[in-house]
Amino acid sequence: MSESANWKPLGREELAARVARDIPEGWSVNLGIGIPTLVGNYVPKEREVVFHSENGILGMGPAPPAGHENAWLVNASRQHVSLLPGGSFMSHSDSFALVRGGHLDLCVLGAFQVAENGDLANWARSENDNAPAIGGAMDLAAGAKRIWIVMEHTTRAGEPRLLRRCSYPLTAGGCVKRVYTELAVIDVTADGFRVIDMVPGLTLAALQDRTEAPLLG
Amino acid sequence: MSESANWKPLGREELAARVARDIPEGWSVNLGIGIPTLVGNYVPKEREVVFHSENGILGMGPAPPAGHENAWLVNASRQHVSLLPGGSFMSHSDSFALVRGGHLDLCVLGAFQVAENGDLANWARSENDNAPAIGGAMDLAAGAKRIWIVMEHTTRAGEPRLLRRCSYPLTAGGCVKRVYTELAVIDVTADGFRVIDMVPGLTLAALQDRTEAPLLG
Amino acid sequence: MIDKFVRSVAEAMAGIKDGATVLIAGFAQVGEPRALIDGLIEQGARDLVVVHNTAGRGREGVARLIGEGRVRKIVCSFARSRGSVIFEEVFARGDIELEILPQGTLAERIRAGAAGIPAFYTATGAGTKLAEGKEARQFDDREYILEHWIRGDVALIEAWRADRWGNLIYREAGRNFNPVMAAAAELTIVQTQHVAALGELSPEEIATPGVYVNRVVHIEAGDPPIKIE
Amino acid sequence: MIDKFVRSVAEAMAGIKDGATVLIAGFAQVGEPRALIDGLIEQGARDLVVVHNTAGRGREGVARLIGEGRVRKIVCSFARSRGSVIFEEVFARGDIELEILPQGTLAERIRAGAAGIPAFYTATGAGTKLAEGKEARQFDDREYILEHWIRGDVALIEAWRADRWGNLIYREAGRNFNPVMAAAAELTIVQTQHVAALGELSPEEIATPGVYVNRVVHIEAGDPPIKIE
Repeated sequence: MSESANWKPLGREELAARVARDIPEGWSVNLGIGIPTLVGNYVPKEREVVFHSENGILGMGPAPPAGHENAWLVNASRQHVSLLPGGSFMSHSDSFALVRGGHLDLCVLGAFQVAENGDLANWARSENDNAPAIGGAMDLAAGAKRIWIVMEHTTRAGEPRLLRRCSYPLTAGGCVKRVYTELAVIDVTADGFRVIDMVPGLTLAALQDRTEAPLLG
Repeated sequence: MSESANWKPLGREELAARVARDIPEGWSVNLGIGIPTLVGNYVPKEREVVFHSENGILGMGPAPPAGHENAWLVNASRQHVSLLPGGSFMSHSDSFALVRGGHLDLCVLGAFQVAENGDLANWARSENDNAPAIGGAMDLAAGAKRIWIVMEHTTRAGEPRLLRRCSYPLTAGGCVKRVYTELAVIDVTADGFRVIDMVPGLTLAALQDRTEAPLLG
Repeated sequence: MIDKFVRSVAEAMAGIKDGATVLIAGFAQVGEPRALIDGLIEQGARDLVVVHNTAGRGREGVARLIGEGRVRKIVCSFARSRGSVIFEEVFARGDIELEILPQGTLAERIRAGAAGIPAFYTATGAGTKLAEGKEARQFDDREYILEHWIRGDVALIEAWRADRWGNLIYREAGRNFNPVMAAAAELTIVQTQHVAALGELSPEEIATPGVYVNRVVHIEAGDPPIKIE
Repeated sequence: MIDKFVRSVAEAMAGIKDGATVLIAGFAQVGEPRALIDGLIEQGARDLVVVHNTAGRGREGVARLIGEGRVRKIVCSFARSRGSVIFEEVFARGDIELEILPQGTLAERIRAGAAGIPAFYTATGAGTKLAEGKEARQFDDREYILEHWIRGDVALIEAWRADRWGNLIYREAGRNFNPVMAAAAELTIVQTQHVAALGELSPEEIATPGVYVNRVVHIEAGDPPIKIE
């Protein structure tokens, strides 16, 4: 993409840091697999956020250094984590009651596609996946107070992921409140996608070129 | 009743002891208000029975001596109790999940009426009670694996309580497995009431006189 | 820094609106947030829907709230009972609505509210007078009735120990309705007997994680009365 | 005297029938009752319906049970994933049925089984491909789908500490599916890392009361592997 000379997309770590900036103190937050998991590293230690893992952990802390893992303490992405003072354990049923009852302030997930009405597709790239791995994504998408998506703005082939309607099977309808990509931060509003931040040098027109659904400035 | 010269009805304490005799070691048991509560006193200490109280206690022990009550330890009948080694606490929702999920081996309740099909009426003596106290009776009646009833064989006026059909509002249908009265122990079977024990000297005919539904010997 | 402690009951009760649904925990005065109930009376909200195991006993607590004419509707499992004198008076005058539920259905409906389940089927009450007007349905040849969730605008909770994140531990039979009500309200207010430092409560033993708690006030209420009303 | 301890895994697994529904706890190998799974393979029951979070990873545990052709149907939230090699082979041959569920729906359906709730409504999955064939219903303008309980004939559980009544305490993230599965089966079998004397476990901390437990076997399994399969 030739016009990319004028602007620089965020890297994975920068993107995670950008999301972290927007999480206020005191929120209960679940982080999905991939870039979302990195978000926790960029919330400053003094800003207390209660991280939740579906397998029954509240108050997760950072990954321990290699060689100092606690074998009994893994998160839902099967990574070793730590527990902060104030953290607690619960069963899977209590953990998902928390998720499904609307007690998470935020869940940050990856996605394949997001539609302008907030529909989310992040579990299957085809109707024909007959043995998928869904995990907790549908519970989180339907249950958390807010879903923020972190994803690349387009596919590797350059196809847009911010769409009028998702073409992949849905995870949940109308759940996405905000999308963070390497190019922009976009809110899902009653009127559709609204751009609230872009990387320096990027124009709304250039962003629209990479987006199927119309963007409000 | 003139023929009572030939036999002697059980007293409250004897009746409680009679019920206790039939409770095997290892059962989880909930005891209702009144005579049922006394049953616990007659299970020998070496025969371990796990007593449950709806307000979230498993492994209840006997009432403490006066002056040694634990203010934080009351049962569902609002009496002070003790906790045995191996006892535990749970919330009301977990406690009733245990009841309603069929995890009590036995619940012993009082009753106004029992029908030959096992229907139980123990919460209201009239259709017109517009502000009743139901408590946990319906949950216990519908949820426990077995309901045993302890009650007087007839009303004070001499009206039978073991009926073809209950005339009072039901607590639950078809739940009663056995009835203990001051005169007899009667199982509820597919064929109706079957007498399995009587006080010495009592005849089946005399018992039938005090019972509306037919009794099998 | 997350700090859910407030300095007074008045501060804890701020903002409760007329018409609110208020879940009030406690059983036989054990684990009952008496200081918060008094605070609610002081605070002044009216036209309340109160969810509590009883319709009040004696003249204090929920009974007093009802007696002061502040409760439009009571949802409970024990209405008329020895000691429910104030409720009886108000009910006889037609000044309070009553919804009577089996105790387990009451607990499970609140749990459903906490867990995002708008309705569920239960065998409790099926085929009885309490099933009237409720949808019935057979599963595997047994009859069940449909019950709906209960969610509170406010929950009033008594804990034994609390830390600044709002993590709670209860004491013995003081647990009762507290954890399930704490999880089912928009605004969960706690009175705690003791204050713990963050990290002091065992992560395995915390019965209500702070995520469910909004405000905590330290009230050394002492033991419940041995002579139960 | 109540004593739920048995002396061997073989004794613990006695009587499991062909066709049984077996709930197997554990998440990412933590809190997974590996010795009992091996015992089930040894025991020989066939035609099983296995309820577990995944369809197995690597070549051990649930994967091995599937590989040996003992599982007629797997109910899980993760089927195809990195490491699900054995499931893939068997599934490609058409030799195993699959029911895929969102993880929270899986947990809640088991909790419903434990709590005597034959069916409940949930928003999870509503309007998606997983709602196909399921009853949908609106409550307060939102769409929900009806989900049914899951009850096990057998549950396989790993605990950190157990006493002779079968009271259990778990360790950290080893709790996961263990308490809910332990409560939802006819025959609940536990392997415990440690044995506690009766009364030694805190009554406030017991996560699974012994009422739910039938048999306990002492297996010092040690820590889960740090390198996760």
